[in-house]
Amino acid sequence: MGLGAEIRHKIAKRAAMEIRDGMLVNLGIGIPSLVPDHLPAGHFIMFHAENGIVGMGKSPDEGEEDAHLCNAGGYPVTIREGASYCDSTTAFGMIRKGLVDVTILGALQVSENGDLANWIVPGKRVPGMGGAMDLAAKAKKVIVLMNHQDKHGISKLVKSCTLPLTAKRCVHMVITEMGVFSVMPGGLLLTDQFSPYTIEEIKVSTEAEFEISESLTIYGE
Amino acid sequence: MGLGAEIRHKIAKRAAMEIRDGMLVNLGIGIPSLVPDHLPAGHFIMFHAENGIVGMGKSPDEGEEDAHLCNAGGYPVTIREGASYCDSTTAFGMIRKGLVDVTILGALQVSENGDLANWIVPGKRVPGMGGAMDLAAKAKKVIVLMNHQDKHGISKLVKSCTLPLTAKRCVHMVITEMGVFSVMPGGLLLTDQFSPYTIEEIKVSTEAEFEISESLTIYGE
Amino acid sequence: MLIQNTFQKICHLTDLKHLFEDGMSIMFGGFGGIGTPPGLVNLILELAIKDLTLIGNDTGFPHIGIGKLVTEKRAKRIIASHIGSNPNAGRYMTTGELEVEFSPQGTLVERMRAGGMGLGGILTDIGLDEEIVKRDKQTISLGEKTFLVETALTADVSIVYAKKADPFGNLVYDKSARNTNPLAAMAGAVTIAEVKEILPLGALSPEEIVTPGVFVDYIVESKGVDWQWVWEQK
Amino acid sequence: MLIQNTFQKICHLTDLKHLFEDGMSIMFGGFGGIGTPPGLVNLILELAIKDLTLIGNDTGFPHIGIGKLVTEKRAKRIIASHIGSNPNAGRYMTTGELEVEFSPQGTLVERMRAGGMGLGGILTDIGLDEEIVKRDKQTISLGEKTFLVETALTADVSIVYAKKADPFGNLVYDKSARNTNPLAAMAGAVTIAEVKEILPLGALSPEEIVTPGVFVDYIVESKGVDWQWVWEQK
Repeated sequence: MGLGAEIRHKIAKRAAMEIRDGMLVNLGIGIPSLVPDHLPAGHFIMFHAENGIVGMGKSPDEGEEDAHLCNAGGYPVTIREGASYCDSTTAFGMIRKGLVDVTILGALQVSENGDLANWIVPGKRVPGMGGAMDLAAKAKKVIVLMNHQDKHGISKLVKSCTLPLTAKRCVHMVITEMGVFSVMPGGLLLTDQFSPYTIEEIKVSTEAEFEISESLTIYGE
Repeated sequence: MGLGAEIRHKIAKRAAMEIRDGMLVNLGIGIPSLVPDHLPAGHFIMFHAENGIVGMGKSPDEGEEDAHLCNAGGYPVTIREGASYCDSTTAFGMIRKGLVDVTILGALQVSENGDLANWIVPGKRVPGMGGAMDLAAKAKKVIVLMNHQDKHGISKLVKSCTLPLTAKRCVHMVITEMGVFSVMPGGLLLTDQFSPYTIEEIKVSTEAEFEISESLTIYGE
Repeated sequence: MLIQNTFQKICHLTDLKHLFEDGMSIMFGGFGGIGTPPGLVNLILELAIKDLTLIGNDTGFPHIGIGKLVTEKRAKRIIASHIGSNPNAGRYMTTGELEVEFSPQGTLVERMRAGGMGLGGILTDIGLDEEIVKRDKQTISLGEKTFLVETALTADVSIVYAKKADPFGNLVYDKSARNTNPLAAMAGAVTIAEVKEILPLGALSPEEIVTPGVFVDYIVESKGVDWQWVWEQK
Repeated sequence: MLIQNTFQKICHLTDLKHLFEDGMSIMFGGFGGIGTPPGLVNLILELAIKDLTLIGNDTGFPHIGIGKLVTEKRAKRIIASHIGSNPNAGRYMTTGELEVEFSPQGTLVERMRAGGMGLGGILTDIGLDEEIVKRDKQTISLGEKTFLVETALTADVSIVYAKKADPFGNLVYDKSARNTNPLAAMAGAVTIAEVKEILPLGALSPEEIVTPGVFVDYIVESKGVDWQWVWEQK
C-alpha cells in the first residue's frame, strides 16, 4: 500500500481498539491482517474466515504450515480452542445474518455517506467481488483501513464514489495514516488525528467534507 | 388397515421384490414397515428417514431402544455399517434431488393416471402432509401399498381422486391384497393377480379402468 | 470438571425468564418430540406465557415435546408440517383456537434454514399444484419451470437440544435427535441450547461441531426428559 | 486393509474417462486451490476436452487447483466469485476467450447448495444495488423488502476432494479444505470424490460424516497435490 511498516502498524493498532472479547471478527488482507498483533494476550476474540473457519489463531511457525488449514486468502493459519470448521454456506450464513461484529478491510474509495468501493477498477482490474459484498453489506461494523490518497495523490475519501460500489452506506469507520473518521448520519467526523499531520494538511488531502470532533484525540508520533 | 397379518406380509413381500442392492429406500408407516422382513439376508439396501438417517437397520431388541435413534414415525431403530446422520434439510435434499430410488407408502386413493391422495380427509382428518408431498413428487419410484377398498367397500383405485392430492401423476405401482397394478402412460395395467381373487372379482372391486398384462403373474394362496 | 464461562453464555434456566413474553414467536428443534429441549419447554410452561407462535416440524405428542405447550393452549398459531400425532392440535384447530399453517416438511426445514442464513426464502416446486400449499404465495418462472416462493422463517427465540456444548456454544447433537435442531439453532434472534453435557473449550473436535457457537446465545444443562416415550408406554 | 467395493463406487482414474466430454459443465470444490482434487484436474487435462463451463468459488492460481484448466484454455465459461489470484483468467476474459459470470461468494455457494438440494434457487438482498450482480435477474418483493432471485447451479459432473471415504461414498473433509466441497458434492448429476484414504464400511463415525454417500457416485484414491503452494514458493 506504499505505507511504511510503522504507519501500517499504527493504523492496525488503532483498529484493534474497536474489538472486544467475544466478538466475531473478519479481517481482510493487507493492513487488516496486522490487527491481531495489537490485541491483548489471552483475548477471546473469534476470527472468522469465509472458507469456513471460526476461531483462527496466529500464523504457524515456518515448517508447521498445513495446506488444508488456510485463511480465505490461501495462507496457512492455526486455530484456537473453541474453533470449528464449516462449509462456506455456513460461513456466509453468519455474515448475512449479521453475526460478524466487525469486519476490517481495505478500500479504493469511501464516500461521505459510507459508500464503499473496493473491488473493481473498470477496464483495468476485475478480480471479482469474492466475499466483499456480503461482508460490507452485513457486518455490524465495517472498518476501512487505507492510504489516505492513492499513488497519484488523489483523495480516497470522496464526496461520492466514482468506482462501482461494493455496498451502499455500509462503512462505519475509516482509518488512514492521517486519522480516524466516523461515518455519522450527517457525514464524516474526524475523531482521531495522527501526528505529524495537522488539521490543515488533512483538509487539503481530503476531497470529502468532514466535521472535527469536539473530543478529538491527538496521537503523537 | 383391516387386513390380516398374512395378507399384509404377502403385499410387503411383493413390494420387496422391487428393491435391489445399493438402492436408497424410504418406507412409510403401516404395511411398508414390514418390507424389510422380506429382503435377503446380507443385503446392501440403504433405508432413509426424513428426520435425518441414511442406513437404518432392524428394530432394536426390547430394552435396547435409544430415544435419540428413531425413525420418522418416532419409533426406535438401529443403524447399519455405512450409516450417517444429517439434519432434515439434507434428508429432504436427497428426496428433492431425486436420489430416493423407491418410496413405499400408504394411500387413501390412487387414480388411473397415478395421482396420489394420502394425507387429508377434509373436515375429518387434517394431520398435515409431513414429508409425503416431497417423497411422492420426487422419488424415482413410488409404490403404494393399500387395501383395495375402504371400510365401506368403496374402491380406492379410482378414475379420478376426489380427495385433495398429495402429488399428481406420481405413483408407479399399486399393490393391494388383490394384485399389482403398474401405472403406464395409457393407464393401469394389472401385472400380478393374488389368489383367491379372480379377474372378475378384481374388476368388480375396482372403480378405475385397467388392462391385464399379457404376462400376468398369478400367485397362489 | 471446572468449566470457565468465558463467553458468559452458560446459565441456569431461571436466568432466561426475561427472554420470554406473551405473543412472541418460538422456533423449536425436534421431530416427534425427539430432540426437543424438555427443560426449556417446561420453563415456558411455568412462565405461563400465551399467544405464542410456534415454528417447528410437528406438534409432538400430547405430553411429549412441544406438544405440552400445545395441549396447554399456549399457542395461537403454529407453522408445522404435521400435527397428526397430537390430537389436541387438530381439536383446537377445528374449534378455531389454534391457527395452523402447513408447510411440506422439506420446504419447512429449508424455510427455517433460510431464516438462519439471512436469506429471504427459497424456490421449490413442491406443492405447486396443491392449493393448501400454494395458497396466496407468489410463483416465479425460470426458463421452462415454475417455482413457489417460500419465505424464510425466523423467531424471537429458538430453543434446541444438543448432546454436547462448549462455553462458546459449539454444539454436537445425538444421532437422529439432530433432525431440525441445527436449523432452529441458526434461525432465532436469540438461541438457547439445552445440552446433556457442557465440556471445556477445546474439548470438542473442530471437525465434529455441527452448529458453530456463533449462533448460540445461552447454554443450559439438561435434566433429561420428564415424559415417557410412546414406545415405552405399555 | 482389504476394502470391499460393496457399492461399486471405488474405481481408478482411468475408469472415469467416459464421464467427460467437450462442452460439459464441471463443478469443483475448493477455495484458492485448497480442497480442489488434483488427480481429477490432471485427468481432465490429459483428456484434452474443451469448451467447459467451470463452476466454483474461484479460478485458483495459474498452476494450482482448477487454475490449471483455466491456464490451458479448457474453459469457455466460468461462474465464480473471484478470479484475481489467476491472472490468466483475467487476461482471457479481456481477450474475449473466456466468459465470466461473477456471483458474490455467499450467493454463489448458496446457488451451488440449492442445485444439490433440488431447489430452484434462493432469495437474497446481497448485490441488489450493484449492476454487475443484478444484471437481468428477477426481483421479488416480500412485505417491505426486495430480494434478488438467484438461480440454483448444477453441473454434469462435480469433482471434490475429501480426507476420508468409505465404500458407500460417505465423506469426511480435512479442516478448511472442506470449504465448498460439500456443496459441489451434492450439485453434480454425477459426483466424483478424490480422497486421501478409503476406509472399510463402518469405519467412519455416523456423526462425523459431512457428505452422505448417497450423493457420491465414484471414489478414487488421491496421489496428493503435484503443485507447490504459493506460500511454499521461495
